[in-house]
Amino acid sequence: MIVKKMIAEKGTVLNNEEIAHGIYQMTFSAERICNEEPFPGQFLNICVDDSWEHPLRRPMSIADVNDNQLSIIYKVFGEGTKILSEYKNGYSIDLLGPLGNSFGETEGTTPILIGGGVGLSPIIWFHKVLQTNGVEHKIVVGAQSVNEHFLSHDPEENIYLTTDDGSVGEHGTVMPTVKKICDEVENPKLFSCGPEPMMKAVHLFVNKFDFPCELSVESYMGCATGLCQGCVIERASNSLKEHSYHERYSLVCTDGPIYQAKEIVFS
Amino acid sequence: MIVKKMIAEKGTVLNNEEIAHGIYQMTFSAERICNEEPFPGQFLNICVDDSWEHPLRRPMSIADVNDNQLSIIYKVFGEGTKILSEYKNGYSIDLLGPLGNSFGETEGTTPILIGGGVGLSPIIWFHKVLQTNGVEHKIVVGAQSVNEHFLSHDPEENIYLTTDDGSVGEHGTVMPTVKKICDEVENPKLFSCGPEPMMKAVHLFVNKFDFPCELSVESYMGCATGLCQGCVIERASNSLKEHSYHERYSLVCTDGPIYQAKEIVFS
Amino acid sequence: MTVDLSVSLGDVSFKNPVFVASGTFGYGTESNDLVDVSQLGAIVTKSITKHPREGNPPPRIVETPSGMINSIGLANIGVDKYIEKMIPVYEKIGTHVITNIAGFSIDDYLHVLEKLESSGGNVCGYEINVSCPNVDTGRMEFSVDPKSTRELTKALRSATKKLLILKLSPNVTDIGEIAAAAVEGGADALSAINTLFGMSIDPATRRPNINTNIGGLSGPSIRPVGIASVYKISKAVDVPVIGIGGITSVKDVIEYLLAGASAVQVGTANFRDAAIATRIINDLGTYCEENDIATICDLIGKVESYD
Amino acid sequence: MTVDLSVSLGDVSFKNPVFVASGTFGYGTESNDLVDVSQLGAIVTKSITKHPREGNPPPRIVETPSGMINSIGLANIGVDKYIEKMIPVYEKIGTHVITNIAGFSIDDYLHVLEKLESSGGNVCGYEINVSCPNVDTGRMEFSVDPKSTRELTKALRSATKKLLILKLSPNVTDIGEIAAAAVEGGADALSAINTLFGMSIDPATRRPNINTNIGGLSGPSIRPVGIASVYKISKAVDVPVIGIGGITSVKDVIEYLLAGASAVQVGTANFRDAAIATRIINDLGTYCEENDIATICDLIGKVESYD
Ligand SMILES: Cc1cc2nc3c(=O)[nH]c(=O)nc-3n(C[C@H](O)[C@H](O)[C@H](O)COP(=O)(O)OP(=O)(O)OC[C@H]3O[C@@H](n4cnc5c(N)ncnc54)[C@H](O)[C@@H]3O)c2cc1C
Ligand SMILES: Cc1cc2nc3c(=O)[nH]c(=O)nc-3n(C[C@H](O)[C@H](O)[C@H](O)COP(=O)(O)OP(=O)(O)OC[C@H]3O[C@@H](n4cnc5c(N)ncnc54)[C@H](O)[C@@H]3O)c2cc1C
Ligand SMILES: Cc1cc2nc3c(=O)[nH]c(=O)nc-3n(C[C@H](O)[C@H](O)[C@H](O)COP(=O)(O)O)c2cc1C
Ligand SMILES: Cc1cc2nc3c(=O)[nH]c(=O)nc-3n(C[C@H](O)[C@H](O)[C@H](O)COP(=O)(O)O)c2cc1C
Ligand code: FES
Ligand code: FES
Repeated sequence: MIVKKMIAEKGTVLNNEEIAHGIYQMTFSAERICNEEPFPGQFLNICVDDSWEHPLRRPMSIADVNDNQLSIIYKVFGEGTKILSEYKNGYSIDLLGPLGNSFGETEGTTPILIGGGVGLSPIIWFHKVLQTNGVEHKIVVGAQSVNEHFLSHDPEENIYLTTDDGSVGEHGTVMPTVKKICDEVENPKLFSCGPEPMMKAVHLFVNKFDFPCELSVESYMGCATGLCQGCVIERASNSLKEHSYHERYSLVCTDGPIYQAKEIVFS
Repeated sequence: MIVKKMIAEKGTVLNNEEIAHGIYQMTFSAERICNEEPFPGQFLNICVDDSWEHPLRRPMSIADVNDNQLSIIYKVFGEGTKILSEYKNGYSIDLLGPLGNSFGETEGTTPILIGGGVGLSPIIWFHKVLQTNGVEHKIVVGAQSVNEHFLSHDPEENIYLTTDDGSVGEHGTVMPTVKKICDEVENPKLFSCGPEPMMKAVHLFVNKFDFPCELSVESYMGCATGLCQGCVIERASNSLKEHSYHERYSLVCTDGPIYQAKEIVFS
Repeated sequence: MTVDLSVSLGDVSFKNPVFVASGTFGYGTESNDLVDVSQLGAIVTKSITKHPREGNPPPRIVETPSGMINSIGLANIGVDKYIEKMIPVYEKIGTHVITNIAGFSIDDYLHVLEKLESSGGNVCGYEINVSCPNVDTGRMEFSVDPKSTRELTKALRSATKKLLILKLSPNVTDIGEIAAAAVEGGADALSAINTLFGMSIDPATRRPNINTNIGGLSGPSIRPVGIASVYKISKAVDVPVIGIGGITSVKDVIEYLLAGASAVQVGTANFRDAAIATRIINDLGTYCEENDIATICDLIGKVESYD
Repeated sequence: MTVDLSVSLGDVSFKNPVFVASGTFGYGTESNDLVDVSQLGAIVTKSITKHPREGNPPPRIVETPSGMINSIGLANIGVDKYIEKMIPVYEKIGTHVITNIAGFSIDDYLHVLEKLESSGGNVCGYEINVSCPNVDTGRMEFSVDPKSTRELTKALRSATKKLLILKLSPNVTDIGEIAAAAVEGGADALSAINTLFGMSIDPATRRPNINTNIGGLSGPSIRPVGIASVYKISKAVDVPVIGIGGITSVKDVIEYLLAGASAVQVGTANFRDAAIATRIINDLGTYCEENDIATICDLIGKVESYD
């Protein structure tokens, strides 16, 4: 892994629109961050407000990079993302990035990308990168209902949607579709980012069948730069990493957010 | 004095522009507050922000009332007024008003209105009301330099400007002009609102010559509704008023902000 | 579903658990233009003292990040005028009024309480503000010393059968210990928290922003301290706790109830919006309906702590 | 005009009075991408303990109004690895490093301090985090008991001639008393404040937002408590005080200096912006120039209090 430099940069908002119910996509210019060549899985830490009412930045996965432009896809969750959703074009956005590690090796495998909800950004971007590089892969995207989807169900193009209520694509969670694909393809390797129940289901499944799998993990972050020790996740193994003061916990912001499924424990 | 009801109302911003260096005028509709027929000297208490970073509202004198529209003139001072200055047309503004008492009797006197800086609002509005009612009067307005003025020096129309640097109107503070006018007119009665040094000078002057004088006083306010007891000013006399728990201090928000000069002590 | 918002403290039943805090709602009638006070769970009055008090010189108030500092200095009309002017008004105010009492010696407090007892007025109970220097013991505050707190409570307990609430200060090493002392002394309930010590200075004038240099910090900034205090007190004692500190929304009320509060008081937020407590009461009903909570008691102390 | 920003604590001179606070800047090297740490007045390290500590389970952090709560649980690499890995790095870091030490008995603290003394490394002094339970005396924190504080300070004083700073907790009845005890024990300087107790609860899950239920509150919300504490301490003792709590701008630094601080530490604000302390240092120079302040000493304790 190449170590990329963290950059603090003021970007300029170029677009900020609701792309599905309560889900927004924002694009901004951020030349110096783009120069660090971010890769899918990496994230930004965004200061939502000049004021100190919300002292902490909000971590957001990068959803795309185009020349000097970055984009994120985010859900309006609480006060911080509400403020983000009100940014107008031309607004100066306070960014820190690229942060964290990124999705790894796909060679010799059939990548199966699994995403859902706010965890879609790295998955969709990774999907684009693999397409560009001509790597054959599948992508499975889950949601509660059609309102939250902003891709089309297109199994011919290897894009599978699922909905809890059956309003588009396959009825149910992503898991039945994932299992079916794993049965069909050679050397499946899973890459997943999504809500905790989805991640737990994927984790359980790959551990049972011993499939290689990379998970993009979320945790509450204080700094995203290794200063606060707030963002820990429990390790399964005892492989001490650089910024972790210990063997039991890993810092999601600097060691992660991408982990081999076997490395970590979901509590 | 007619007791007016306090109204909590969401107004709509109709205009918000810089009228002099760092000084803004904002106009908004606020039908229910206007129905209470505010009079010069009364003020609004404005919630600058939905968030609780600034828990307290900001008191602002009413600068004009037209049908269902109110306006204020304010200086960008700190964070709260900075936020106000960024309100766009159509924005919903959270108002409480009309609050406090108002300027009183002019009959049998020649009113001399003296204003400066952020204290101009009630003076200019009172000037308009007196004009409308055909009451002959003078108005003296002080500022540091021409940049802060938004009236024209027009002694023929009884409007006198003064500037500390002489860049427009009379050179110096308002006091020499005020003294000159007091020498010339019959039964002068002073009405003043402005920065503390101006008010102190007026206070000293009227006490010396025993001129009747009404001062509009500022103080740091917690609630502007008589709940917090935060906004006190020291009384000269011991005339106990309704909402004051005591004889020594008076609540500027409910007893004031207009006081007879003799009633109060400047510390 | 009809939700039962009522709660009991001692022998008194309140229509809902949302009160307004002492010193932040005057004597209860100042905001009649803006709010129907009869909807409130209760009104806690400004602290009443033996003699009228003019309070501290200005400046008395300054804003801080998500909070404010005050030093009003217990300005109030004194117990005699309070009985004469306010008690009759409370006959038809439509909700419970709790009289908050302050003093500088046990005798001070007793004097006020006894006058109120013999006034026969419509006061459902007393909240005792112990954040005052105790002149009998060399100016240390009642609130910081378990012994002073216990003795004061005992003295007041013997003088009334009405609801007796001790209001605790967070400026102590162990609030649980003070709470236990108040309960030993006979308190029916405890309320917490009063303001934290706080100070700010104007760099331009080099003057403190408050005439007493150090004043009392309140508002949303202190909410985490209030919640922690309620949690600690409710682990330390068995009487109901009234949660105070930084409440601005129904979410904050739920946090306090889960932490162990049986009722709450809204303070600083009244200065922005005198009707905020009544709106929170409405929101509380809606919240309970939406979350299938039949009675407020199903929330009190129901935090699922980590062990 | 050239402004003299330097300040002295004990025998050590610092290039400027703006340090970064323990636990909010790692070991000083994590943010090298973002900030030239050599510009800092000093770096105070994460608390170091006798043995490595893995810290508390997640969740460890939550935001609050203008603040945050944490319960990291003193996660650190332990003194041996600290001496091996970090001390050599500090040879060329370009500013002073103050090692913060935590422990659960006097022996714990002594062990760490003695190891550091004999390492011969480039550590200019020690800041002692006394907000830890004292296992010798039944788990009460060192910081809340004047006697524990005095004894601990005495023991450490006899083991080092270097700068010895005691870092005080605000969660006490009388911080002046604890300060006096630390000075009696031989402290060269005091720093204040560590975090306040704080708690918040997620209404949806009914779980505390922090694994230890109650955690430490920091950030702008606690600044008025920090300033009041520094003011009280500087009235109670004659050693320099380092002001901590909610600093985000040069204005905040001026307030702390006026209140009596000789230096300050920036904490939570580093999480938003690792370069914030260096920008404040620049702004401090500009402020002094614009206000004709020749040396920082002309600000220290210069508040014009009301009497
Ligand atoms: C590495 C990473 C990548 C992420 N990528 C995305 C993304 O691409 N799109 C997306 O919509 N969301 C993403 N999130 C989640 C996003 O950070 C939270 O939804 C957001 O911070 C909520 O902020 P809020 O102010 O709206 O909510 P709040 O009202 O502040 O809090 C709601 C919840 O959001 C979470 N949260 C709040 N602050 C933080 C914080 N500083 N760090 C982590 N979690 C926090 C907490 O779990 C909290 O309970 C990501 C999180 C991480 C850790
Ligand atoms: C009755 C009255 C009428 C006023 N009318 C006007 C007016 O017409 N135009 C105008 O420009 N200004 C007026 N002011 C002053 C105005 O309220 C302050 O300038 C404003 O509150 C500053 O807010 P801020 O957030 O910008 O400043 P901050 O950064 O918050 O504070 C700067 C200074 O403003 C003052 N201030 C802050 N909050 C309050 C508060 N809640 N109450 C009183 N003072 C406060 C304090 O003195 C403080 O030191 C009036 C004040 C009063 C009491
Ligand atoms: C301006 C002001 C005056 C107060 N006066 C009193 C008082 O007289 N007696 C009392 O017991 N508490 C008094 N308090 C404390 C409040 O009742 C409450 O305990 C505290 O403000 C915390 O709640 P909050 O954060 O909701 O304001 C006062 C608080 C403020 C802000
Ligand atoms: C995440 C975090 C970790 C901390 N860890 C330590 C620590 O290990 N040792 C210590 O003495 N103080 C620690 N502190 C306290 C800070 O050094 C500082 O005293 C406190 O946060 C107040 O300053 P602030 O408001 O600027 O953050 C920590 C604070 C935070 C927020
Ligand atoms: S978020 Fe601060 S160390 Fe990871
Ligand atoms: S501002 Fe609250 S009583 Fe006047």
